[in-house]
Amino acid sequence: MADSVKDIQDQIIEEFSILDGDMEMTNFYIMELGQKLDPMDEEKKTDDNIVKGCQSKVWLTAWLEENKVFFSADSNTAITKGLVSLLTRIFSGQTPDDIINADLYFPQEIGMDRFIGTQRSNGFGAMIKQMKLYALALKSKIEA
Amino acid sequence: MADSVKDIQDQIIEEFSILDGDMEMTNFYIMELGQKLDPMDEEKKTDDNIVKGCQSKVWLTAWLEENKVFFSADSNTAITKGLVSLLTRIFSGQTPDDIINADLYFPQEIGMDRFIGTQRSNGFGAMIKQMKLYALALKSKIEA
Amino acid sequence: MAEVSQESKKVLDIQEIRKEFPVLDQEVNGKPLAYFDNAATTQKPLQVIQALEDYYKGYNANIHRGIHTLAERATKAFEETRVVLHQFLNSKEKEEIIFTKGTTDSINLVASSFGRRFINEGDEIIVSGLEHHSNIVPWQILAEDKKATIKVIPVLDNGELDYEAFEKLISKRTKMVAVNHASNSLGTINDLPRIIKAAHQVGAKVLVDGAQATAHIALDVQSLDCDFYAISAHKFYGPTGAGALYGKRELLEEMPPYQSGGEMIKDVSFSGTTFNDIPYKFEAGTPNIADIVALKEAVNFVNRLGKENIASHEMNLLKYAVEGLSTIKDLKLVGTAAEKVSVQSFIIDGVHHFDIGQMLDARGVAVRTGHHCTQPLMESFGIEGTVRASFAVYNTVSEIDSMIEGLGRIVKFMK
Amino acid sequence: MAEVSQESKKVLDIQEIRKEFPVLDQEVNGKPLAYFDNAATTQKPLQVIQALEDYYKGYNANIHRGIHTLAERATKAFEETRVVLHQFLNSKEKEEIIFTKGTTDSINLVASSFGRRFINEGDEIIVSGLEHHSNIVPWQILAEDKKATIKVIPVLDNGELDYEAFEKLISKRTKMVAVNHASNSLGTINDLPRIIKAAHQVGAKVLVDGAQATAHIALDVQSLDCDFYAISAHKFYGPTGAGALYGKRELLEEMPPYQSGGEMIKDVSFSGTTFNDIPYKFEAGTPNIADIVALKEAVNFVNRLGKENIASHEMNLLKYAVEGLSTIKDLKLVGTAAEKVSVQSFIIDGVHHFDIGQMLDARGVAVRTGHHCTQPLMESFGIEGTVRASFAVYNTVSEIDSMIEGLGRIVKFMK
Ligand SMILES: Cc1ncc(COP(=O)(O)O)c(C=O)c1O
Ligand SMILES: Cc1ncc(COP(=O)(O)O)c(C=O)c1O
Repeated sequence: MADSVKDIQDQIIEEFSILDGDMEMTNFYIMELGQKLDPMDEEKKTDDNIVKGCQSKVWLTAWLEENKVFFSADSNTAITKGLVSLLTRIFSGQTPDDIINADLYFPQEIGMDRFIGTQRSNGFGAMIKQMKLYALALKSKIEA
Repeated sequence: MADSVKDIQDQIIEEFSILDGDMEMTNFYIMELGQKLDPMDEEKKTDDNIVKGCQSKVWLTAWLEENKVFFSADSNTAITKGLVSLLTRIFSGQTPDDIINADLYFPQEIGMDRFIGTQRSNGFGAMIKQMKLYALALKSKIEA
Repeated sequence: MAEVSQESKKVLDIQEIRKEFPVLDQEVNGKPLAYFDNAATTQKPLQVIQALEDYYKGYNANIHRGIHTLAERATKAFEETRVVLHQFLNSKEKEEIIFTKGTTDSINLVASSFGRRFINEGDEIIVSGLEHHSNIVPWQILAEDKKATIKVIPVLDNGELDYEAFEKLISKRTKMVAVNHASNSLGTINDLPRIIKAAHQVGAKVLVDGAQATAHIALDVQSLDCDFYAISAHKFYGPTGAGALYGKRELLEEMPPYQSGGEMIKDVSFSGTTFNDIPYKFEAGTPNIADIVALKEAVNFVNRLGKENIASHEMNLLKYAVEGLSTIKDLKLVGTAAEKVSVQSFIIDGVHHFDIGQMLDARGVAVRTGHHCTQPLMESFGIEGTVRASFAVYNTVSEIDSMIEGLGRIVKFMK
Repeated sequence: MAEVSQESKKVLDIQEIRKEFPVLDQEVNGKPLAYFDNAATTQKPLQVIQALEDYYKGYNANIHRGIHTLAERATKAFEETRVVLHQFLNSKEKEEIIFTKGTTDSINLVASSFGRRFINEGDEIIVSGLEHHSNIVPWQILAEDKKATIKVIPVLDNGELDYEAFEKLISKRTKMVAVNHASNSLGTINDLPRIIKAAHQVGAKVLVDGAQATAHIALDVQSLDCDFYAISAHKFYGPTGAGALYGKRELLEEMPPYQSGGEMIKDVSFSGTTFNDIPYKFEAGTPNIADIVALKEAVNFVNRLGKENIASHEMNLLKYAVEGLSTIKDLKLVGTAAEKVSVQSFIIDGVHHFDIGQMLDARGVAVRTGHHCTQPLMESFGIEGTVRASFAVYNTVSEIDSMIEGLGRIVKFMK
């Protein structure tokens, strides 16, 4: 069984804590994580799958496996790709309900919360919303 | 011979000095002076003779007598009428050049200078300008 | 985000409130200032002035497209005001709040953009005889452009609209009814529910000029069901140069852009340009960021005091003023509607309003004189202008006493 | 009225100047802020912030029609800024200065009002490939309305306009040429005398978008002989929400009003309305009084330092930055015109501009990234956007060092 949303967030916070709040290092680390993100099928990078509200582009898809939600994502910018990799790490393999109800506190802890407030310049908030919407849609699929 | 522009201004300043800068009294006194202004011929109160830039209306005409300029004026508001009566008192009977070159310092001394700065709301500045323009026009008449 | 008053009914401590307005603490012509020109513009509390200072000393940056920290802070603060106004007006969505320069700008936006899309030859636009020029001239220009016609709701002697006449004016040809919430010259509060219902029955839209209502009347655009609502920040304790337009989403979405340039576009190319979503479609160019940020504090100020409490203080002042004015010989009140905001116009037989204004100013009392940008209204009363005293939350009865005393002296002198 | 620098050539004491900008004295992400987003908006010196405070704490009132003391003081201060701008731009008359929200508002005013009166079917409007969306989209909308055509002056590889191509584009059909004085994305200073001369030879008018010039280039609209000049206060140390349009009197007088409402009318009645003289004809509604009052202090600030001295410091910074940037592997400068203001755009092969912006912000360096509202220009270079560093008088070489060091680290990491 996957770790809980809370557990994974706590792991992430722990990992980032050695960077001691240095934002430049934090960004480097996030980009590194992005480089390790599972590649997304090129044919999934359609306009339909672009998350709205991003300055940089994010493609995002989701599917069910044994009633758990899985995500695949990519971005044209390194930092956004790193951020989305954190989100897929947390959410992939969770139940729809766990995703829908997730309370994400890690952005604040790693100094990335400012990406959430201003949806227009950056898509972090939009990404989270889109993942929850996917979970909601997939949930109704299970229940149907 | 008429007193000079300077002399009359000094008389006015002297007269107002007993009001001790009390603006309410000053306004009352100005209105009183206005009530004593020589009446203007009704047929001279034409649109052509209205001074532009006034919130209250001022009619103003000028003519020559023995190469001296004389003014007749009226206004639909009491304070403006008082102000214009001060101006006609100073300027009527002066030579065109004395009017054109006149340096009016009395408004400042009697606390009425604020009417000069903002030409749009009140026509004090516009009145002075118009009187100087009349003097200029009449001067060219003399010289012609 | 918005400070909301906890106890809703309370008696305000006016002396304490006055301390929040440093401008009030001054002498004019050697007398304490009594500022009764609030319908023209209100004074600003410290928290508004402070917000400007904090912005410029702390995080000034151009918004929306910037990704650096200051730009994100500025964007956040700017968008917070949108949320606060959305709550203040109770719009359904925050995207229905468009930032403008003020009421005039908001009305021009609607006249131009709504007009372009929805007004055609032979259509009728109804305005009221109480309107400010800003809610007349844009419609006149539109009507001329489109060969449409302007109809005018007449005004009764007491300053109320003639609703029966209105209900005869309105027809299938009516496409827009543009009325103010409260009259700036007379204070009359219009019966918007009645107007809006009648308008909607024939499919007409309603624009409400809210310039004079925001500081005094609790607002709820959803329950009013108006289609547009226009406001100016400077009329309710906010800075000059900022205001807003509320519009129903479905209308705003169908309307073409008004101004164009940066920010209101999605993609620009010389082969074709696509526009952004609302509200941004209507917000071309760098907005008035600092003042819009500070506008939030104006709403917070009003909410902290509570509009009901503000209005109740102002109604006391109005009543007191009317009583005082009634003691002045030959003084005639102009505007005596049953429902009013705290505005009182008057004239004195045989004394020009300009002289009254000057004489009051000489004793520190600031009133407005003239036609108040409502020439057609003045004309319908057969007068050129009035003296207008308009009260805000920081005014006091002793200030009114000074005005009444001054008026007494003028009348005594003039007669 | 305007403070003018006495000695015209002097080396500025930048550390002293920085003290006038409290916003600069802060840490961002734990590092000292280096604000290089000046082409988006400059920071404001204390005297501008103080002017706002003085206005709101001292003499806030609505202007022009008010006759009480505060209204007269506010009107006087407001109109003083008109005189100061008239001197700053060297217009022939102060009435040729119209207050607007900013450059976008000014250009929309001209496109709408001049366009309405003077642009007809088949006419041509020339804009340059360097333009900001605010100087493109209003003309596109006008052209669509009037069945006119837009022609585009191409841009050379170094960011300069192709003047020979321009001289082929221009013809008797050309009615308007709209170009910026300096490009916000590339910094290119355009050869306005050449453009204006060619335009006037065929009877076309010229609108200059001066948004990026005001802070850097000495201005003289009379010797330029342009027909319109549009500026934003916030781009030259002034407040947001205020700007101006210069226009030649004879054109402004022939143009119909743009927005309508209070203040821009002479007389309003339902049988017909007459408009005020310029500049008031174009200033509908309560203006942004406080910010326009404070704008005077922005001009005073620039005049006190001396534009020549400011430009000379900025050119040193630009040169230093270009040298530093040239040491970064795979970095390509975008915009290398011979004559430039202190703006440098660049891209790094294989690194998205967004990531560069974020990484620089992480070390306190604020740059702008993206298309800078010049999508057609970006398209003509075959890129999506750039990183843009733009310098103001308060920037220093050590701030540039920090940017260069940050860029070096990014490249090292990414490659
Ligand atoms: C060249 C240029 N033109 C026009 C504008 C628009 O100015 P504003 O947003 O102040 O209206 C800008 C700034 O964004 C600019 O740099
Ligand atoms: C009723 C009314 N409508 C419109 C306006 C115009 O508002 P603004 O000048 O802020 O655009 C005013 C204020 O002058 C007003 O009182």
